[in-house]
Amino acid sequence: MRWLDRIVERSLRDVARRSSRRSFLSLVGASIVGGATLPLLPVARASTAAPATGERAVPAQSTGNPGDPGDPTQCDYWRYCGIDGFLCSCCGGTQNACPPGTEMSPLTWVGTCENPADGLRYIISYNDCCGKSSCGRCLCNRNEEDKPVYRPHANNDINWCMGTQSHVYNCSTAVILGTAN
Amino acid sequence: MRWLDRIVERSLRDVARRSSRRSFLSLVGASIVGGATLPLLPVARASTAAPATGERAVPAQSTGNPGDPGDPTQCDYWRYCGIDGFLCSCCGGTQNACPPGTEMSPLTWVGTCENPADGLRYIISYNDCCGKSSCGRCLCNRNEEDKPVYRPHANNDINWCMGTQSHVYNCSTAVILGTAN
Amino acid sequence: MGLRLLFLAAVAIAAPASAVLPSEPVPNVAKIPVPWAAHWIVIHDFAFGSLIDSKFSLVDADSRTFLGMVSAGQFATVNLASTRREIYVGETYHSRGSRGERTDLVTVYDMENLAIVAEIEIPPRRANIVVNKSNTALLDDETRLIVLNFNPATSVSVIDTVGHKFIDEIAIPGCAMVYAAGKRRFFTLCGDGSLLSIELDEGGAAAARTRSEPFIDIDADPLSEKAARIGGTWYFISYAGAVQPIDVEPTPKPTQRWWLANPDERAAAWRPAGWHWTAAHPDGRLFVSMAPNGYQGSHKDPAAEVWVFDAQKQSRLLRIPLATAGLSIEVTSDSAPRLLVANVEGKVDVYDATKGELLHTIAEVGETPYMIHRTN
Amino acid sequence: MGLRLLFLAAVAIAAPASAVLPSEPVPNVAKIPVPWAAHWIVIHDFAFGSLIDSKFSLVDADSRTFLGMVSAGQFATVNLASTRREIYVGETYHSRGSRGERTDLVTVYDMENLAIVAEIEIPPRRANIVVNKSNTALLDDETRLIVLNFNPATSVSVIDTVGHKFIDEIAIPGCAMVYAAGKRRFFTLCGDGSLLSIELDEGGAAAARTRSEPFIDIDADPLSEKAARIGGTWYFISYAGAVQPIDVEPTPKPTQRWWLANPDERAAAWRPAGWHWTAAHPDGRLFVSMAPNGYQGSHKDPAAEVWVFDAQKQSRLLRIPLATAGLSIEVTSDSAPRLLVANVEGKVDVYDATKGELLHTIAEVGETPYMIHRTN
Repeated sequence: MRWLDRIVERSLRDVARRSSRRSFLSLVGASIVGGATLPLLPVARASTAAPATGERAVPAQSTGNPGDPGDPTQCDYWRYCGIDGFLCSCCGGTQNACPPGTEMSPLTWVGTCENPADGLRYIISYNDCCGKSSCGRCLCNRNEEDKPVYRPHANNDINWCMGTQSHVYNCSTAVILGTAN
Repeated sequence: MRWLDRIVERSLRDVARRSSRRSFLSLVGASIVGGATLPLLPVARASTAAPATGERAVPAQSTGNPGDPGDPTQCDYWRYCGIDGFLCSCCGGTQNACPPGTEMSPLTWVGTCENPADGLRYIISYNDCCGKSSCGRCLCNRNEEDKPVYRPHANNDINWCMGTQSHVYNCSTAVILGTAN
Repeated sequence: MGLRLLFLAAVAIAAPASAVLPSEPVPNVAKIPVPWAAHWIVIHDFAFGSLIDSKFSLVDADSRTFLGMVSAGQFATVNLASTRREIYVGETYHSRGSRGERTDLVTVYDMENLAIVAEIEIPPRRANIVVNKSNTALLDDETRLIVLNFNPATSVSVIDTVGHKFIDEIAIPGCAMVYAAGKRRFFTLCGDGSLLSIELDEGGAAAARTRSEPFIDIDADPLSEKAARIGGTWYFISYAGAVQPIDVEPTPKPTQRWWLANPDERAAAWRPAGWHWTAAHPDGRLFVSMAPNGYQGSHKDPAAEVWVFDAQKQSRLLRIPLATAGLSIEVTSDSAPRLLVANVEGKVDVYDATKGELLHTIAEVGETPYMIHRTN
Repeated sequence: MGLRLLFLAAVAIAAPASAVLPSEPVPNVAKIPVPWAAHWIVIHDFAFGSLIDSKFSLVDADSRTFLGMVSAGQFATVNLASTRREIYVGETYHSRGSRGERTDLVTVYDMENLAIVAEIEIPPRRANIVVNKSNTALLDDETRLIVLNFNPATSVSVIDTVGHKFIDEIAIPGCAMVYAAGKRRFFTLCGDGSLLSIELDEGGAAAARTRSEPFIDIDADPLSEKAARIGGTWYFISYAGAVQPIDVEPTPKPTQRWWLANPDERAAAWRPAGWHWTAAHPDGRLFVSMAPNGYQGSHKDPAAEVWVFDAQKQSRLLRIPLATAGLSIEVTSDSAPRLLVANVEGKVDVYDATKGELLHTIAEVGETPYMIHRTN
């Protein structure tokens, strides 16, 4: 499953939270996150989690293999060229494992992505993980080679939680099936 | 049902939306809502919906009765002194009517609030509206006279969607039962 | 035992004086004036952060008043009847939230109360696809609703919207998405680039199938499934910005293509962009959301402008620069139409569709309001 | 028919060379190392914007790594066993999301997989109250779980956590909230300001009830139900900042009160503040979140500081100014404890509980993460 928002979107629920009393706002005013419009790059975004320390919202990961470079919690990780959904790497799984207690869908959509380490194109299977509700972390959408739904195996709008006990979507993985000629 | 947050809180789901591609950010950068920390008063908040026009996020309402002053979409409306939840006035109902298609709970919590127009204290029944999921608009929490759950009729942490077909909470009203001596 | 009686007994209640506000009746549930006004819209909150709890909100695009909402299950759809005051919501539930038995429904709501009139159980394989208007099709006399199934074999469920019952399931192997094309006809697009047209008999079974020649080069430049219809013609837009009309009579068939952008604009890679990137007014205006600097894979990027065309003359009438980048667009069908843009901030901008001016913004309409439906 | 086989057939797959990344196994589901580490915490997302879809997330408060999650129904509760690798989630579902048949459950998860071990149906009247640790009580040998019911008559459901079955329902008229007070004993607070202690027999039925004299002046200065326990003593805090210890042996009874704040601080209206405003370390440290300038109704305002006390000596050890105002607090139980603060931005700040230093912040842990539970 992919998502249409390539960029950051605002949850309206933020706006829903209000107060009529001012007494406490003086205290917490400096730390309230606002609804103002701001330019925002992913890099800037990552640093907003804890202004005091400048740390990223989600801690970095590595595959540990120089041949598989990049950070699987980041949308620009090479395998995610056709992904759409919450990255399982941020949800208790990894780039190729579902989070504990979810079920990996046996049906998937498939893309090919180029590994910058070896310049090869790999066949990537985007297996959805199912049976718990939306993970909500690290939403990522990239549409390279994405086709309309009437070519379903090349489309990322579909909830691939099928053939699983529950059809509720939790997050998405990016599993290497092999290299593509 | 009331809520603990007297102040604005940040939905983490905002943070979940990211992008790895920068090509579009230059276009939408100026309008993306960010995760930076900002001081924010309710007044300021209301004006963030459309910076171009300065309009409030939710349009103002009036009871039309000078004896019942204030704006029922605002948390500082006098009847809401003990409310906790989404204001039905913002959800398709009014200060004393549930939104279409919901069911008003026959069981309630009750508070007394002073009407600034006549200086009288009124008995207010905070009837929850039930059967549709969270309205999500105009969250308001005020805890005047709020007592712990073991005095339930004076507590606002309880989901009062009881005695209704569905026990799912949508929003809260503030109905006048009479004046208190 | 209602605690309320107890409370009342414990608090003395004064008799209302003349200036005193009277006690108010309970229960009290609001109704919605019918028929709905021309600028009332339904905003679909996909709720991607809690997919099992989506919603549709009815909002007055003039006053920005929130009129009511309908809760729905995951990957829901909505169709609004114009000849009957009913709404049809397609939805999928599991009996225990994220687990348990799956139930698929077309739930019928009345427009005056947004209350449930009927829950029609359908085969538990309705397509669970991110908000897409072509997941369902209300046929032209509004007595049949077609619901796409995908598991991943494809079929459709045919629903009798008058009798409020499921009629039949029809296989459409290799094809997906559904488009109304008559009182008893719809078509679907197929993986080989053709379309399949299906005529229903009076009962609802498939009486005839007509398959076109392939006319879509899916590899080179596919047609987005997010189309809009004006009268007897559907307008599909390719990723590169070609318009492919499909006339529905006597049998759906593609006609001559034309380009949205002129050669200079195409050189600047102005392409359709956004999620649902088309809208159409019955007077013949076609609206397409666009962005420059397109690239392979940019087709779901937010849009910078909405371009307005005379679909018959294939000429552009207006370019509307968006105040906030857009995801999905819709236009009301009246003579003073409003252009609605679900924007990247999760709000809905309301424009004068003729002048292109931003009028105001509707906020607090869900977590991820990805789609807008006009109601008239 | 799985489409994947089809896809594979359509794309040539090269044999892996030495430097080529190997194909990876499917299905592949992660496990969680057991026993859980001392600084792993469970964060409860109340999900107020989609109440029917709440969740509990397991996060390493040192590395900030998200280890897994459990979805839950509305107004859920969680209890973690220390002697058994199980989690008990209390939850309420309707069969069709916001409507349909109500089912109440205690769902048992194992700690290694966060997978369901058992779903225990309980009477469909469990208390639907905003996140509150005293909605349930795991008794001291962890073989019985007490779940508060509220409809609005109050009772408790007794669950056998070893046999994974519902045992009995016990009425507690006029009382609410539950606190473990022994292997087979719990107490509850009553609307007249007393407490009711209930002893269970081996089967789970109520064998004895002991009612105290009223000791809470609910009108003047109620005790918050959000308490913390150190050994054999529960510490309740009044809205004005008085500490009311309750010793559980031999039968729960209130002992001498003391004040959190000195007279000067009380003059500045330093009072407890936040949602769950207490936490306790087994070494005797009591943590209370505080704010100045209190007023009638300020008791749920966010907190500005956390004050740390030696509960035995009734003396303050430390004041921790919060980097971001706090809602709920928790402390880990190890010898290098972390103080966790669910803050007003919807994040969780991790402090050194002894030094009071902010270490880092955990983000993206749900829409409204209102409560934190330690796991050891």
